[in-house]
Amino acid sequence: MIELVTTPIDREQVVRSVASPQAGAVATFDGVVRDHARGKSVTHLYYEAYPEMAKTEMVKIRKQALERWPLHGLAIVHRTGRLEVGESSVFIAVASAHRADAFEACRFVIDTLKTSVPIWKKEHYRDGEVWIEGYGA
Amino acid sequence: MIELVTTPIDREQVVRSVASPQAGAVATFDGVVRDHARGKSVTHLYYEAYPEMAKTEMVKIRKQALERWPLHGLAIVHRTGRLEVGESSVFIAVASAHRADAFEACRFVIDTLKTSVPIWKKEHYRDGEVWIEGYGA
Amino acid sequence: MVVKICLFASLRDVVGQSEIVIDSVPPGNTALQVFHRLARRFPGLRRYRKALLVAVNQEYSDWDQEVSPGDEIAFFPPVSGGAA
Amino acid sequence: MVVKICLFASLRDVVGQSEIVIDSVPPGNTALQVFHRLARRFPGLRRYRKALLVAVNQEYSDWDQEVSPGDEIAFFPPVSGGAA
Repeated sequence: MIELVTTPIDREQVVRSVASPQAGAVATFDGVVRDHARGKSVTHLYYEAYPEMAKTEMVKIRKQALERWPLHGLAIVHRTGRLEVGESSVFIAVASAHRADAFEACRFVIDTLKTSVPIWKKEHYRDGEVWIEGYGA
Repeated sequence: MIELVTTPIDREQVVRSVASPQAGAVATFDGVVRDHARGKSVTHLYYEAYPEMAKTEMVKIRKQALERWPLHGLAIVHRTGRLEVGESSVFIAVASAHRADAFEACRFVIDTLKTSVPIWKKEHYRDGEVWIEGYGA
Repeated sequence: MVVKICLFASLRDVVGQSEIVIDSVPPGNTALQVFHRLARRFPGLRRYRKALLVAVNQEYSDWDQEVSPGDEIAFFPPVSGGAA
Repeated sequence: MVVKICLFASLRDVVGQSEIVIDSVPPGNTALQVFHRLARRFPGLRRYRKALLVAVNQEYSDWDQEVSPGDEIAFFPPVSGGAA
């Protein structure tokens, strides 16, 4: 499952999409909007994507991970638009027979996603807003 | 949240228990009953715990992780009794400001749990059953 | 030749639109030359040049790649998706 | 003195019960001596000795720890919880 969505991410649905009777381990990563960043209080975030390319890049990352680790399932869902504090911007689920593979692949996916998938976030504060661009923000 | 349960684990409830407005990352690990092990087809598992001590050891692991990484929440739930293929035996959720801490702490918890928490599993096959004891089984 | 340009995040804010069609690009122009052509119209873009990424037809591209008629050329800042 | 012994997994299967109260343990006995006393009654336990863990009052313990009246002594195989 590779999806760009504009509504809240249903984590259980994503986890179920990677389930397999052969999988003994499911690792997930959930990226959540924090109430503070760069020393400022965040009121909400806005995520913008280059949608077609973002999806292409997410498919590539999934393919790389499936080639590199023996996995039974891998799903990536990224949300765009306005997100409130506590809401999930990205959710990754990885299923494998053994836990090391699930952990490593999950980490690889989020690390790679953050440098290659064309999605940007704008942080909104009580007194302004700023695009957070690049360099592992 | 540290719990030993005998009914299905509600993952969403566990994830919600670690949520915090300061947490930007939630890593989870879900240990699931596989349909095969040691070259045999598994029909179901039976988990037995030394309940009071298991809980004490889980509390210790949580404390160690909270001392070692800056975390906003950490929950461990282990299920005992009869489990079918695809059901979760253990679910761990870790929340932190940044993802590296959540991943590392989550990995630490499952690795340590598997060597120190007094819980044993019996694998049931079509033609028999065997206690899986020790050494990272 | 005609190319379509897509802009995102702060670049889109500078230009005030997310898509621009340019119809005066000389054949053989590189992605960098297209950017400079755009920056002449929108000088506010110049300060982004150093940290910019470019994609041609939704694939990351080099700045010296020659563009073709009808290409979709996207300029954008380093990405910041994910969170945490 | 009286101690309570708890057995788990395959050890419990060998003995046929999960708790045994022993009332004839000499003062100063170690956890290992308690195990040997139990193994005299249930010889099937002997083959587990090498890979066994012991807990006294729900804390992992050394085999040479002296036990006290009323202690809860648990013998069990290396753990295998978790899955995967």
